[in-house]
Amino acid sequence: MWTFFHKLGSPPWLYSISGTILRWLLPITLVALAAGIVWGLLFTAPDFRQGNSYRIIYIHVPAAVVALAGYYVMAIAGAISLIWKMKMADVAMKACAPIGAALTFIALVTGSIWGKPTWGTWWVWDARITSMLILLFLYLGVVALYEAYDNKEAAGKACAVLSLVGMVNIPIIYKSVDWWYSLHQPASIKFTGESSIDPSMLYPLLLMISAFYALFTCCLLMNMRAELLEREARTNWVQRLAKQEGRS
Amino acid sequence: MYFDSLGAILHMDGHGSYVWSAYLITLIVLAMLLLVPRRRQRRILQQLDGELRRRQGTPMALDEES
Amino acid sequence: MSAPGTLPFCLRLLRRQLVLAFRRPIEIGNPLLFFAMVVALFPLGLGPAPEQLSGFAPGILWIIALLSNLLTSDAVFRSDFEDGSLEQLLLSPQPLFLSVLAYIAAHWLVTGVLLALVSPVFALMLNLPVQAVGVLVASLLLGSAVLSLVGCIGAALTVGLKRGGMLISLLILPFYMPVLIFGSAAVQGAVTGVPAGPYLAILGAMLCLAIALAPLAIAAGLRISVDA
Amino acid sequence: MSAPGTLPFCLRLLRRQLVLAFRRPIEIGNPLLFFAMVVALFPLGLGPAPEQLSGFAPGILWIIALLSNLLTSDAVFRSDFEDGSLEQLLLSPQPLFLSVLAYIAAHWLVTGVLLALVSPVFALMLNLPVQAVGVLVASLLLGSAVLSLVGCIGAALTVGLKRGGMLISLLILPFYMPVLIFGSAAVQGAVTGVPAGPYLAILGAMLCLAIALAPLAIAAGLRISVDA
Amino acid sequence: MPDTPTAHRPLLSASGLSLERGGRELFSALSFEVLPGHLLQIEGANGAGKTSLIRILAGLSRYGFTGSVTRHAPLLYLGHQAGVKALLTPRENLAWHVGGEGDYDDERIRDALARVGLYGYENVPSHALSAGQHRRVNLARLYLSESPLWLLDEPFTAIDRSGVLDLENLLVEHVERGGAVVMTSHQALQVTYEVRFLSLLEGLRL
Amino acid sequence: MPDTPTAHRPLLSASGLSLERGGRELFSALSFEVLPGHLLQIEGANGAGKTSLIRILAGLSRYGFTGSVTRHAPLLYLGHQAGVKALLTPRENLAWHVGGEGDYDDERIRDALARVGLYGYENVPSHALSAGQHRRVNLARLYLSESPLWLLDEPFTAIDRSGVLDLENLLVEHVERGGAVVMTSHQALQVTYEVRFLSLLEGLRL
Ligand code: HEM
Ligand SMILES: Nc1ncnc2c1ncn2[C@@H]1O[C@H](COP(=O)(O)OP(=O)(O)OP(=O)(O)O)[C@@H](O)[C@H]1O
Ligand SMILES: Nc1ncnc2c1ncn2[C@@H]1O[C@H](COP(=O)(O)OP(=O)(O)OP(=O)(O)O)[C@@H](O)[C@H]1O
Ligand SMILES: [Mg+2]
Ligand SMILES: [Mg+2]
Repeated sequence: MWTFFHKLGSPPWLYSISGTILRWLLPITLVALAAGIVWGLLFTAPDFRQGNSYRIIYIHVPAAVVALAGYYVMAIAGAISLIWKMKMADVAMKACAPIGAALTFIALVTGSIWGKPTWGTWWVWDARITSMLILLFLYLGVVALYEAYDNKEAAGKACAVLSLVGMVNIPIIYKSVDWWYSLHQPASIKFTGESSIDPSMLYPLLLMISAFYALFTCCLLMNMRAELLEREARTNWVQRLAKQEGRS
Repeated sequence: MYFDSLGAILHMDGHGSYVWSAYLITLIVLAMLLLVPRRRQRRILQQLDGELRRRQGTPMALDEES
Repeated sequence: MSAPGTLPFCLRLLRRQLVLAFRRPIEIGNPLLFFAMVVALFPLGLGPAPEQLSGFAPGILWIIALLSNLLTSDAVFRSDFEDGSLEQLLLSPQPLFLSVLAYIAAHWLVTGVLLALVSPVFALMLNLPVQAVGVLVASLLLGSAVLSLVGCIGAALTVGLKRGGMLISLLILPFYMPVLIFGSAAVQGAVTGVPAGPYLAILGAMLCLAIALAPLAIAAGLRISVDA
Repeated sequence: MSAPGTLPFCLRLLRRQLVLAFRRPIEIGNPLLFFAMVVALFPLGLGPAPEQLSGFAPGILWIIALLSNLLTSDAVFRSDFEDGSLEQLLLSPQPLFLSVLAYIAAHWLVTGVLLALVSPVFALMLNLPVQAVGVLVASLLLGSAVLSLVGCIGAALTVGLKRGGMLISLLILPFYMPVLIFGSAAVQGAVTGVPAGPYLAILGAMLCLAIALAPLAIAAGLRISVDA
Repeated sequence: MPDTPTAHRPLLSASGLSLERGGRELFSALSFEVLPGHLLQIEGANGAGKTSLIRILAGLSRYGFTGSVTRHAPLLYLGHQAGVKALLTPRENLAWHVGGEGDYDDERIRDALARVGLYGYENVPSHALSAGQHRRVNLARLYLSESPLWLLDEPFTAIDRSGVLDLENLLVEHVERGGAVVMTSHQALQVTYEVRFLSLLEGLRL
Repeated sequence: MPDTPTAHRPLLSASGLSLERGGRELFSALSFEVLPGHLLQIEGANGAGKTSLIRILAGLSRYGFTGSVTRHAPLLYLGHQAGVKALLTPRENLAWHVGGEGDYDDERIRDALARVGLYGYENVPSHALSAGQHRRVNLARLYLSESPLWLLDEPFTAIDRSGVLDLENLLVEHVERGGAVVMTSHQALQVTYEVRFLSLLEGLRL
């Protein structure tokens, strides 16, 4: 157990093992993604109420689900980096933020495109949508804070503090937004299709959700690798790597 | 296959523009997510390699990794 | 002569911060002035129909309180950072957790409390029903303390940056939102006759959580900022 | 080598100010994100009902534009004052009237223009009718330039003050009000179908007046501030 | 103070300090001890890393360097920035100092201010002081402090000739009392006391 | 420049300058001329009024004193504050300088930076420079400027010994070319050129 953690803390080991993982995971992910998209777009029957526009669900829901999960990954990595002073956790945390922000963005954009045919408007201040928007702000805050620091080690620490504060706050934010919405209840708009999901729609959806999780992992590893190289640019192993691969 | 023609696939009973634009945007963002770290990694290695070659005349100060 | 006790030291810090604030009336006046002006802007911008305004008064007043907190929290540590006092604070033998609380308390007194005390005037200007004024003041007092605590986290994390001004808003606005929701809901409730106790209790709970955790984050943030 | 022409010098100043604002690419996003967050505050404070929000959208957007101008205009000359650059500007052989315009232009580009360009997105989020979006952008472009000019007068007069600048802010604020009134009226008009041309013309006239007079006041203010 | 430092117990010890900044190695494998009675001047050109080193010694920099520093006594650090609030008077600046080392009564503060040549300026707002007077407010802390270890980064900046003389005497007094001083300066110290030098380009000399 | 100053036309003349600050008379009835070739050092203890005088000479202070100052040539003023933007690089700081005296091409700026010892630091953000390097960015303007009259307020602050030597040589070169320098410093100039002194407590000494 301890040796595993010890190895996790070692950049060259992490770099090589993540390379191996990526070599397998990335193709699988891309195939699953392609299969899920084709299945969802072409081979399922349309929803009886929303027609074909519901096909957006196959990207909207996975993006939203993974984006939410991503924040917890980020915050836990931040906690590890602060409490156990593990440098690699820092790197992982930093790598999460842009991916999470991109997925949140996808959920928001696809949601609002979906909203136009369904609700007749691009945007409503619904509880779930509003909290998704706030999640985007949280992610972008981490990205912006990281970029603002020159000293990347300090940047990592600062972002870890921020994401920890965020982890404490996210449930509060979610509960309060939920409650805010139910307080005002503009009854004119309701989410449709909540529980009425049909198995023929469910399977491709589950496939897409898994594919998005895998995609998140791949992007995370790739971002971490780039970050590692940048931080460790002065060390032997990176310079050796640069001599081998930099020339291509 | 649910649809029977390419036109039907594109049209999707009037919702085609919404569905396709949503998928297009998603794919663009996902592609960027995958390509940006790749390019960054390659750029770092190339820069470092260039730096090393520039310094070749001078003795290199390589510290030992722990 | 020995190192001063922690409590006297914190009181001294508090006094220092208050004197600094009051030596610069513009900084004291700014939140108030800002408040007054923005209250005046809303009728101008939204159209002056009184019954609509009074319906929105709780929200408007709370949004303004939040913004004025946002504007001033950036400056809490900045001048101390720039003139080197912050380094001295970090090197001092006193517990940083508590000295940081003194800074926050000063900020709260100068923005939140002051605003809460003058808010009845503005509430009347926006036709807020009289029975809601008490709840307004109470919710502002509690809520602005949370805002100050959270705002100072952002200030501590960004004080070492050359361009902190906008960034701090991005970091802390999401955390301000729950306070805004419950604060304005409390006042809204008081307008419509719902008891405001539960809302105030939630604000109080947030305050306790923030008092326990925020100084830790602030102390960590200050150490990082001075180092970078 | 001779002194540079005035136009190249002003362009260089403009570039300097823009680089200072956006040193890193990510910083361009910060003001935008800030606007987005403040826009989100309003539904949270006022309630999410779409038809009410759309009625207030012109006012809300204009108030946000005004606030963001107000908050940022204080900083236009401050860092230059503190690090001694302002003294150098006053001693330079270039006409102060025009160099000051470069500062204002940079401020306008970074706050007003940026906000105007992204305002359609926020307008949609607040359910502003599509036909009013064009007028919204035009009125924000014109109006925010006036706001920047007026705001910089206040900044110039207060930049050197260690204490007691409140009176001057009080003097400046009333000048913001007409802009707000005509700006939000133009958008409100477009929503209800009234032609917006006359409102925009009035804003344009204000802009001409401000361009002619404000730099004079700013130049004088800067000289006084550096002297004190 | 409970533990008065004895002559052989170091007040500060650094071992194996190395720092790289902006791709340049500023110093490496620097090990030294500061004993009571030491007056150590860190030498080096602009950008040699004096400030960086002194901040590491003070504990203000915690990342980015290798090696370890142990501090065995309370320290007083005066940096490049004066740490004087322009809106407060010199008296208030000292009485409410955020350093929180001591409870000074008014008498002692007045005395310290008089000794740095600010007699009569106790209640003038600090922004109405000249550049040298401004820095002297901060130097007054040296007359108040009871920390045995002083870390001073260019204390002579903006100080006139007689001020430099006074300060040199104070430093000698302090080290003779059993304290220690680590300082940087671009001027040579004119004192009749053994000054040790740490030259940043050549490693430890003496 | 259209009007090159001849040896007998003063670049700057002050007559009957008096200044009182904080109830204390700093100087009174001070009259002098600065001719081409003059190297004038203003002397005085901290708080004597050197900065106040030099700001009056530069035209930055316009109220609160009596007497008159006439400037007959473009001047370059470097004050206590470095006037260097932390967010810009040294090269940008010089290229986009708000002083707007000249159109310097990149070549000249690089050269000036190299001469103040900042070779290789042209594109580092200025906040990552050491205190002395930060001030040197500003001093690079002396190598670029063509103004005959230089007003320098403590230009040696934070500069190391070799930097002070370079700067002294530059000043002498400048006055030998027919320029003039009015400066303050707490250090004595080590130059082989006639330095004139203006001592603020005793009125004009040659
Ligand atoms: C900007 C707009 C939108 C955003 C930000 C958004 C956000 C979300 C989020 C975060 C989830 C995942 C919730 C969870 O896993 O707990 C979700 C699920 C879902 N959304 Fe959206 N949504 C938006 C618009 C829409 C629209 C217009 C529709 C359809 C009319 C829609 C239909 C759904 C459905 C059916 C689910 C899955 C059901 C469930 O898991 O409860 N969304 N959305
Ligand atoms: N924040 C920073 N980021 C990167 N490099 C830095 C930073 N601060 C300083 N440096 C570099 O570290 C080196 C040492 O700086 P330091 O301030 O320690 O020098 P110093 O010896 O105190 O010089 P001076 O005599 O000018 O005060 C300089 O070359 C500087 O460019
Ligand atoms: N803004 C001000 N208001 C009132 N008095 C001031 C102000 N600025 C400076 N003084 C006073 O004027 C006197 C001269 O200040 P000045 O800055 O000219 O001194 P200096 O000779 O440059 O000193 P130093 O060597 O410390 O730079 C000082 O006694 C100071 O207290
Ligand atoms: Mg230094
Ligand atoms: Mg001076």
